[in-house]
Amino acid sequence: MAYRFDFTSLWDYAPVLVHGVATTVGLTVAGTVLGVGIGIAGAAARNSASRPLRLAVGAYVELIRNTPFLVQLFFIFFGLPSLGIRMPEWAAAVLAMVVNLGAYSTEIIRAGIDATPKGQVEAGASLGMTGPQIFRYIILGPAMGKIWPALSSQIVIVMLGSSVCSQIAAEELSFAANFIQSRNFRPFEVYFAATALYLALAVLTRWILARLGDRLFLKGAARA
Amino acid sequence: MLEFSFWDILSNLLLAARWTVLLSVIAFVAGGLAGLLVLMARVAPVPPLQRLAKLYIELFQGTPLLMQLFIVFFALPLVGIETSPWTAAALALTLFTSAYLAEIWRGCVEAVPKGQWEASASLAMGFSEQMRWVVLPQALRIAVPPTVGFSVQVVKGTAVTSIIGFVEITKAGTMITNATFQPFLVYGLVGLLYFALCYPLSLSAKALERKLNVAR
Amino acid sequence: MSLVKLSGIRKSFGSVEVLKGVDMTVREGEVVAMIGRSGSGKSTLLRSVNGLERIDAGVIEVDGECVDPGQIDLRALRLKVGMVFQQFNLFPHLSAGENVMLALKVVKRMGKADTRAAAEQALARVGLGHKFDAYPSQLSGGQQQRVAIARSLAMQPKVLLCDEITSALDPELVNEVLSVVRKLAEEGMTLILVTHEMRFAREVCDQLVFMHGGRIIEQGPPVALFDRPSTPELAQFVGMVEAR
Amino acid sequence: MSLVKLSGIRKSFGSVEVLKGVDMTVREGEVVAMIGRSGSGKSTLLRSVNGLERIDAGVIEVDGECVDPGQIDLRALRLKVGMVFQQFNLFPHLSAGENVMLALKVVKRMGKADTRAAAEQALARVGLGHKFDAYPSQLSGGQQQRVAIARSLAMQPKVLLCDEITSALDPELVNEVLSVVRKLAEEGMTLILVTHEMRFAREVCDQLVFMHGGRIIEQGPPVALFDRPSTPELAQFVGMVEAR
Amino acid sequence: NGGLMATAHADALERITKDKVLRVAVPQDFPPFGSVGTDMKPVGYDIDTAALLAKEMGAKVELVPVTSANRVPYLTTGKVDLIISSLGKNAEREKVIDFSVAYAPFFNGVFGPDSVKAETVADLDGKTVGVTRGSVEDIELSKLVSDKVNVRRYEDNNGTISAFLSGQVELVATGNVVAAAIMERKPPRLPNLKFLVKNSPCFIGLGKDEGPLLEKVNAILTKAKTDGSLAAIAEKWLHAPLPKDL
Ligand SMILES: Nc1ncnc2c1ncn2[C@@H]1O[C@H](COP(=O)(O)OP(=O)(O)OP(=O)(O)O)[C@@H](O)[C@H]1O
Ligand SMILES: Nc1ncnc2c1ncn2[C@@H]1O[C@H](COP(=O)(O)OP(=O)(O)OP(=O)(O)O)[C@@H](O)[C@H]1O
Ligand SMILES: [Mg+2]
Ligand SMILES: [Mg+2]
Repeated sequence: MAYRFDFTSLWDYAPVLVHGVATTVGLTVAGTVLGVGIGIAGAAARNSASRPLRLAVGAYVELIRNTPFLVQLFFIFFGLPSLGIRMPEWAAAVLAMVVNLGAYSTEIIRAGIDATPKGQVEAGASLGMTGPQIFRYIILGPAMGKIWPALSSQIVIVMLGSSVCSQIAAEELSFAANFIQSRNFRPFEVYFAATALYLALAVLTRWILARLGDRLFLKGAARA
Repeated sequence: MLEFSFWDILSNLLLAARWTVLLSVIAFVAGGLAGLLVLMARVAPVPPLQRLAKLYIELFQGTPLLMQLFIVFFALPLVGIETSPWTAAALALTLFTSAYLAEIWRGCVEAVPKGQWEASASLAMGFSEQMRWVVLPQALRIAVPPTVGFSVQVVKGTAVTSIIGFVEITKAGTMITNATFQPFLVYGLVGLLYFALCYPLSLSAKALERKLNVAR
Repeated sequence: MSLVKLSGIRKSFGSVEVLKGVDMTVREGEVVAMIGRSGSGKSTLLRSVNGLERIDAGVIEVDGECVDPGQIDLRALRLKVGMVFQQFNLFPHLSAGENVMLALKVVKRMGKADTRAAAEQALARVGLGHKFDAYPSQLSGGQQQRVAIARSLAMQPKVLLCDEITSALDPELVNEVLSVVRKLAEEGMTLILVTHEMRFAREVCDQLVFMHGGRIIEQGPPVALFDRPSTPELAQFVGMVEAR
Repeated sequence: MSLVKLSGIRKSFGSVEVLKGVDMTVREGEVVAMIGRSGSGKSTLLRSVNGLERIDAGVIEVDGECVDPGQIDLRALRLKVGMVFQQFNLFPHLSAGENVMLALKVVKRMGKADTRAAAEQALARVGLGHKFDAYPSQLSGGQQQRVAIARSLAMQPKVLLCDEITSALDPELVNEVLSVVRKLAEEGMTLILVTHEMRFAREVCDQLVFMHGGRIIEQGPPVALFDRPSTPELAQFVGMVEAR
Repeated sequence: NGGLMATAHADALERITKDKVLRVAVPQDFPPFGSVGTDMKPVGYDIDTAALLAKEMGAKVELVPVTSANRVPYLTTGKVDLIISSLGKNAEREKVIDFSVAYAPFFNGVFGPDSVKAETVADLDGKTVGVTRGSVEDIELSKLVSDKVNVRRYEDNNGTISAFLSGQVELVATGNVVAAAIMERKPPRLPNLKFLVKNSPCFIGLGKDEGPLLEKVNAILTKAKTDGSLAAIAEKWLHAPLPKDL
């Protein structure tokens, strides 16, 4: 073969890759925590009594789900400054991920909530609990348990999607790969290594989320 | 110096949208065909094939489309396989699409009751005959809504091909931004264009799903 | 002294009027059984009493707390009225003890120790003191229904509503629930029950209410009503039930 | 002349041995009923005979076609053995006629006209000649089961296996299916039936096979077996069934 | 397969003469070297240079728009014959590709609005500077600045310039002529020169071991320098004569 593979040249750049992995993990964790938070709030809002609120959240969900993440990212990072809203690239990356995951998880969590038996809500109401209390203590837990696998897949998709944040100079894993490639001109080795790292991250993320789901939501329900 | 009017911006984006559409169609068709093959391997009663298909799905669902693109575009040529932005974009999107579609369709195949497999087996049908005549026709019906729904992901996925220089809507957007200094307007328009492409697909996926639920 | 007073309760679903002006009074400590054909409005009436159905007209008064169709906040009413459902409706992600404690904690805002003590006491009252940490999925139907009763009791309601609480149970489990209800009746709890267990109604109730077509058309002591129904509808209903 | 010959059939699911060495012979034209308690292995045995379950040991021989555990291609066996299921398992996206024609077309590769003629004839044989174009969802359970029988018959199997084919039917529909089976028996079809219809078994079968714990522990003419069971297990089973 | 590639590489000139097509990697986000017009076609100094070379070789030019970060892989993976993309020379690049003689002047500098004060490299401490990943500016700036400087590296010049214009970075490191070209378009934030970093003229990049092609390209460039055709391109796009020492 004409091309000689040389993975050793990657060693010099190991710290760059490590930094990239750490940033990707950081972005994902922040994006997930806040994004799922938005999802829960969004799902609650879609079930609320206020029609304008329901419509607004519905529009947000549809708008985000029907436009590419990359464009959302560009809009936030390059477009928003025209309105005087300026933020560092990591913040823009996190914001884009939160906004994106928020829309998807709103939809996913809402499906879980719709699957809650009406009797559960009535039992809560008859004990004198308020709407928000019923949502918080009765509906949410079992609903999250039901949709956790779907939500986990979405989180992995968002983690992988964060690779395009390199485009606004957020120094995550694919930024690291591009950076190294622009210095050692060994694209095959670099992208191969980065892809393997992403795969490992995806497997790890899935594993952690599955454990977390068992921990948080497996109470009672799974013992049925 | 040259001046972009609003109409120049919009018309250039619309012209670029042709490539987005074309690339989506190619990715969807080729990805669908490849996905069908992966699906066959995934459900065939041949364990090594199943494992291979599973690995394929894991691999392409577990790595970013962007990295797949980079590898296809910059790495494959090093081992002697030439790729233009066109072929790279089409190939990477096909791999990506086929992995997801195979997995979506597997769910649909598994939703076909086991009795259908047994009845057709007892009529001496082989695996491919069972698939072709008994299982796929039934799986197809329930597969339509999620498949249409996934087409939205394909359209959006094409945006990433802008990064290897494929001039579709997003790339045209960055180029125009650079010539006009109006990122808010341009990326806003870019977003709206994608929305115009994707939202009808989303809506029809939902409508199809409702129809299917009623029919059940 | 009347604890529950319903006057002129009306309720429609769409264009169908399900409750056509119901008046009813329940005194403190009284046990009332509601009977009637399927669709006669029993559940709807019961659900109205703790606000699960919004009434279109009339007034509900429980222990001095008045509710009319305009009312938005039904909390005060619900604190006075407990409800037990046919389908138990236990919270599946919480253990028996947590099911009982939840409302004490978030509605009554009781302290941790008090909550625990109250829940243990309530579970003991239904004979399930030892099942504090069991999840609903680990309990039989009869046990689940008893936890549901304990959950309501712990809130110390003035009156407890029970809507066919044994209908979803296997026959051999019915008695363990009925005996808990019997005990509550003996202890002086005010109870309004919808039931198809006629023998039980006859033995335990002070008053029987017969609903028909959205109205109460007969009421009085069970023995009198069963033995000498004054309307052909009740006569037919009694005959039907006894023929089973 | 023996048409079906099973020798030393063994089958385990995980660590549980469900068939513990079964030998059985069925002559051409014979009608055999298999009876036995739930879980005794009747279905598993029947399913093994056309390769739906892979056996762990033993040999299945049907009309000269031998199958042992190593066999991969079961097509030849399945062409000789038809099967009718408790749940009918008609193909819902095909009409009755298409259900019958499918395997003729794709497995036997018969011509269009022949396929159609054979399917019409098979449907006529089960009394459903007029339902050629009806979809399964438009047919009653009894009709669906008769289409399933026709579907198997059209392939001209040497032997037809029926696993509790009336168990999923409403009582009033059972007879229409049984009378089709009776007719097949009279026409000389070789049949192996798993059934709980003891009266039917007694009337129609040449041989009765009693399975217990994964073994055949009694077999012989139905009258002899029913009236003079030689094992306590069969005696108990017969008693149990008749007490129903 | 390896043999196939080897011949494809070694005889790029032969292939060009045979197919009569010269494939050139050019910028489309780097005025005045290459940018797009309202018809989205690249125009600029590099594009004109490519046309000039193609004409001299008797071939048709095929323009391939690239970014700073990926132009070298385009060449090393055989997607183009030449890089004419304001490419600066440095040791790292010389390991993987060859360079022609210089064909355009280029001064790297740091640019920014008047409101931001920066007269020397030291003044950059604590400031954010945008630069295009893998460009000469990136490599040179990375060598010069301390850890206190926040260098943001963008995938392409589009990103870098957008980041500067939208205020996401305070300063931008780029070519003097690039800054001038941006200023000409009257942007919202003006990239005034703060200081120059390096004189780094542009070279044409070629694949390794393409001796015949290199000779040909050098010959054409040398001729163009003397006969004034390159000077005309410089006048047209840089509004300045070609430096004598190029
Ligand atoms: N949410 C609802 N929407 C529309 N109609 C309803 C609703 N709930 C009850 N109904 C109707 O109101 C009528 C009275 O119902 P209700 O459940 O009160 O009867 P019931 O006496 O409790 O009968 P059962 O003994 O079957 O429980 C019925 O005709 C029922 O169909
Ligand atoms: N796929 C399977 N996996 C594990 N165990 C199985 C499987 N199929 C059957 N069994 C077990 O094998 C034993 C025999 O089952 P089989 O269905 O053959 O009994 P049967 O005599 O047909 O009973 P029935 O009258 O209930 O249909 C049972 O204990 C059953 O639980
Ligand atoms: Mg009711
Ligand atoms: Mg069975």
